[in-house]
Amino acid sequence: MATAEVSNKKTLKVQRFKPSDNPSNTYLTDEKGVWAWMTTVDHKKIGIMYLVAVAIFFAVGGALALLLRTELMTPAKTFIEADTYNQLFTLHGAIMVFFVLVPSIPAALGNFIMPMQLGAKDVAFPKLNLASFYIYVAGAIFTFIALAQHGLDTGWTFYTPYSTESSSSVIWVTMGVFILGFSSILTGTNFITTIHKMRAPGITWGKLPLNVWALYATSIIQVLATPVLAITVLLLTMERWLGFGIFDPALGGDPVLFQHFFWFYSHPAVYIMIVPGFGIISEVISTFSKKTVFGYWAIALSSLAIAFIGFLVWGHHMFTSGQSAVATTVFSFLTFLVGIPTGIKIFNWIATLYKGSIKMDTPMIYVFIFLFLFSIGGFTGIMLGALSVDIHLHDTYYVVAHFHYVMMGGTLIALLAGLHFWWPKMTGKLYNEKLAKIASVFIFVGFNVTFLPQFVMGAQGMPRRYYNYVDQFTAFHQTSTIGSYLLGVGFLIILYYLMHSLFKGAKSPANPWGSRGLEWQATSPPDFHNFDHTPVVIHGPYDYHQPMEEFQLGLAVDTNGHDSETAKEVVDKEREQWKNYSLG
Amino acid sequence: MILSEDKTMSEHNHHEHHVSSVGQLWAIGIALTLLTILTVGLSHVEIPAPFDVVVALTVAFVKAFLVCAFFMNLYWDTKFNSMLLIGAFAFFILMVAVTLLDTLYRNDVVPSF
Amino acid sequence: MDRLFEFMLPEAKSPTADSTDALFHFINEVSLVLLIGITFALIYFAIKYRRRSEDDETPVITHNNTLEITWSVVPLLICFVIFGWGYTGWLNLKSVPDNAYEIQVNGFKWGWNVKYANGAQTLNEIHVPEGRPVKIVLQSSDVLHSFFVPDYRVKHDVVPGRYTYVWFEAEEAGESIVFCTEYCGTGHSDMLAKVIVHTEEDFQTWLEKNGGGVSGTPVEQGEQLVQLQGCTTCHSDDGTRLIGPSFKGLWESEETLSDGSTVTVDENYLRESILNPGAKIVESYDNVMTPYEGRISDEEITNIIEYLKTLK
Amino acid sequence: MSNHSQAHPAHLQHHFVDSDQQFDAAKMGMWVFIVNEILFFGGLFCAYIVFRAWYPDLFTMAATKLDTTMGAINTVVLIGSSLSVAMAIRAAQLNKTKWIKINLLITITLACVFLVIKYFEYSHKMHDGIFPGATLYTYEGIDHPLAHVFFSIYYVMTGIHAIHIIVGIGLMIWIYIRAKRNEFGSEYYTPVEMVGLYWHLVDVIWIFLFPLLYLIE
Repeated sequence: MATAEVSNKKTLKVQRFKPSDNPSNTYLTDEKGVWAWMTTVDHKKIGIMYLVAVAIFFAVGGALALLLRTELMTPAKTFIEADTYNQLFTLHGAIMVFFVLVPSIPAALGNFIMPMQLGAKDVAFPKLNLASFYIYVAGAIFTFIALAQHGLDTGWTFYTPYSTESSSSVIWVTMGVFILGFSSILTGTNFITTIHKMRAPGITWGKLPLNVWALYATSIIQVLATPVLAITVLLLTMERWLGFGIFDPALGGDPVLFQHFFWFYSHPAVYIMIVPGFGIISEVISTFSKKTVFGYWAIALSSLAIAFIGFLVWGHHMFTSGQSAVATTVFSFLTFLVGIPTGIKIFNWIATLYKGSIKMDTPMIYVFIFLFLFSIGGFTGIMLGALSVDIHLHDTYYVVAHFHYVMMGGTLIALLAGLHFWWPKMTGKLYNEKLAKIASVFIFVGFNVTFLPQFVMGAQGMPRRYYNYVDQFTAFHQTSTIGSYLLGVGFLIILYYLMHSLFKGAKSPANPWGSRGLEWQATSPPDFHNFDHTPVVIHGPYDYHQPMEEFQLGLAVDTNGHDSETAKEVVDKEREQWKNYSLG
Repeated sequence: MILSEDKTMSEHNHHEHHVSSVGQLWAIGIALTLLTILTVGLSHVEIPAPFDVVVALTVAFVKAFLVCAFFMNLYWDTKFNSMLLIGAFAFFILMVAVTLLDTLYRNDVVPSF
Repeated sequence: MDRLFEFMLPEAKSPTADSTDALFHFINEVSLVLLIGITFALIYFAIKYRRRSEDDETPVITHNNTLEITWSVVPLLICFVIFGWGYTGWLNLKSVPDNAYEIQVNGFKWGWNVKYANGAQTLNEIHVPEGRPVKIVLQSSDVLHSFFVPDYRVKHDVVPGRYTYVWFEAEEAGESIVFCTEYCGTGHSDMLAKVIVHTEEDFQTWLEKNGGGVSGTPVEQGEQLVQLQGCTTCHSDDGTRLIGPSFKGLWESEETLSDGSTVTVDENYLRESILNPGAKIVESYDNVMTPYEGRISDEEITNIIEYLKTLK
Repeated sequence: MSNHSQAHPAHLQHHFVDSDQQFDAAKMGMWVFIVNEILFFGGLFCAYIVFRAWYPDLFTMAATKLDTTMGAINTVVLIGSSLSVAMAIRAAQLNKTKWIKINLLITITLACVFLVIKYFEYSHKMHDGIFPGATLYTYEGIDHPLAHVFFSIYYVMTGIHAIHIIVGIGLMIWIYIRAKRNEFGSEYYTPVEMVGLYWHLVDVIWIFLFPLLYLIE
């Protein structure tokens, strides 16, 4: 029994709680059955549902990518028609951006982990959290209706006037994206409030895990940028339906204005996708080097800096679009500024490794892959920010390669790192480490074989979104296609061993990596309410020089006044109370 | 063992919620109505080009301030909520300003600064 | 290393490309140095500081302000250099010399219609003189396109309802490929053209030979027009099915429309289908053709119809 | 963190420590939502500003077709409804359930008046052939090739605002039903306050829409 003075006025009675290695009651054993899952307001279950949905969409998007790459084996038609090809790349882009990358880390992993890192029982608005998920599903249904009708062939960017003239089902998809936007907005709103109001005793802003900082920055972008996307697709829908004349030049509108509206969301959106990835990297790198993160504040604040500057650079997608010269100049200048906080992060992570105790387990391998690939993505981003060079490279495969290095080599690899890192926490099972390492080799090699040649052919002039291409690019395209198959194999291996671990994997201890993170001080898988007790935090999440015991403190007397009860009784009691809960 | 910590657990402090008086609320309501009449009246006065918009928007901002500060209780609320409102507005201005940087200067072949 | 970077770019054929290429190489070199540094640090640390036992103690190194400032300021300075370099190169791409030879290029789905000052017209071929600045004035008849010549490092979107331009100076006689780089539908990847560079003398001869545009009997004029207007991109003259119905045997044939009704192909149907193609779509085809309303004269339509009549 | 020994009040959700935390969280969440509403309308205002800067004549000409009197009456109606919502919150804070209900009814009535006036404005314009979008627009009284663009912007801005009013009426009815069940009092009135904040926001947006659309000389 100990006491911690948590506020200026109050002294809390604190007691050490060791996570039990044999939990009688977890969130998985509680509330079983399909209906219980579908109506749950538990952030962990909602996180898992997002994860499954994202994985399904990723499989669809990935299959589309393989079809595209296969078509590009030969310069002319290989096996599908031009119109089909156009629909496939549009869907690949739209699905990967809106249904995979945007919700992947915040809504799936963030939902599961973030409240636990705060020592909270749930997010601030659990019902809203469930609502976000169903709004996401509704958005997906609209998109699938579009597929069943005439598909979509505008590219995921919906540029007018092509999108106002196209004979495909643009309106279904824009309405789908409109709905999906609200899912993202509500998640962001929920997270911001949660981070402000739901922190356990002792978690000051300076003790917030960097993953939470990253999610905080992400949520700010979601709340500020996504509404503009909503209004953009709404105006586009109206343009198509009623001929509003705002974006369609034939009716007096301005297609470049549409691009402004679109990129005002879609550029910050790339930070919605990548910044949560930064959070995961910080967590993993510190755990596997058993060392305090180097430059905590530099990493935390650079996320916010990226979130802010990220709003001011959207015009770098429009250097050749016919926007004014002064706008082009300003956007180019600001684009370089956003590169700096990103660079700061990379250097701080590398400095964290210095004199660490580095263990190359699978999550750490993915962090290394991330640092390598994302650096390339960043450098080529600087290349594309330089005005004269961008004029040559814009809308070529160089850009395709660049954003795949950032989005896939960055976000998706970070997602894989996070998934492998928190998999034992989420499922309570260990995966096959050897297979995981083999898969990571496939992913790394496959990725580079796929996308490195694209830099070269892009610089040589190969435009993007091309169904046919001139013969000189054949060798590059074929190499790229072979690489994509390797990538596919890598993902299949991952799917196999993760599924295998789910059903036949060894049981995981509460804290297999020896992390100091608060989420690891709960059982694996966690209790229904995350912690049996309200945690009290006295050390930062990366204080590896402090003994583990001091990370396992909780209120000796529970705030709810049932300290003598077992976890099961608490759950039962609270479920009873739920029946009387009102909306609010 | 005694462990000390200098900050509070999170930002929720115990505080009394502000209760506005009837007179206060009516005063704001009447002020808003008078300002509406004022702005309609001013719209009939000939004011040279950019300033008519400036005047109309100034009145609108005063009205919006009254609603936000006293109806929405921002005046008594935590400063963070006011910051959210101002932040949102700042980002809106940013969006408009940078978009205008394009739409107003399309005719310049090279930047004229 | 230089060979590798040079391999990445096509051979530069316009003086405006030099600054672009130099900057491209510079960024590549700086990036490569940094990337090697990062990779080396990663691998070195991973080996040197590998975990020896689970009880390893690590030092508490929280931050170092000197380092933070160094790795913020140095990249920032490099970025300023890159910005300035890119900006000046780009200003050069925007500032057209006064003596530039002007050519009008009209992008449409899917091709480039090229018009010269003396009335000469070509499709998907841009004939230019060597050693003289050329200004390409771009306009679009339908959706966004983008005019890209990799050899000259120039690119600009072609925006409907506006004029945009690019300029270059071809250094020697030869050919360069033109791509459309803004996605524009089914035929996007076939929307290619060629810049054909002549010596000054050859260019003048070429201009004279082709000056005045289409000529000959109405049928001959019609035949040239369907080429120049890009009709043949989507409509074959030998019965092959392309994006639109073939011209062969079209005249006076009976066509089923997408709404199930039938129509006989006569002068009025053809005229309507040129000016407002969306009005009556032949079954199993998509409504993708650009309306030619305002872009073609009545006489030209008549000539085209006369030509179509001959394709039995 | 007070009340260690007390059981939860009925309104307190399980994951909050106490009522204060729940109230503050709800309020902050609402403000974050307002941030996103501001940027949602911000997109429309941005389109408005861009087009007004491009075609000032169009806006001067087309605005004459809008009925300033009706717009002004609607402004006052919304101000009145904001006042009554503020009164409803006050009543809740002071445990006067009867006055919560009366004030909510006044607000709902005023919101309906707003919509009725809006309906007359719309139908009057549509009667003249002024529809949103070039497809339906047939009015020829405004001598400007882009007249339809102004009305597209007008309809979409006021239309989305009207949808917010309708949503607000729904929320108000919901609050009214709960007030009738005596759920609110000085201890717990979070939903009343949240709906109030929403309603004031709708008012603030109209405060800007009115001069920008109706009062262009």
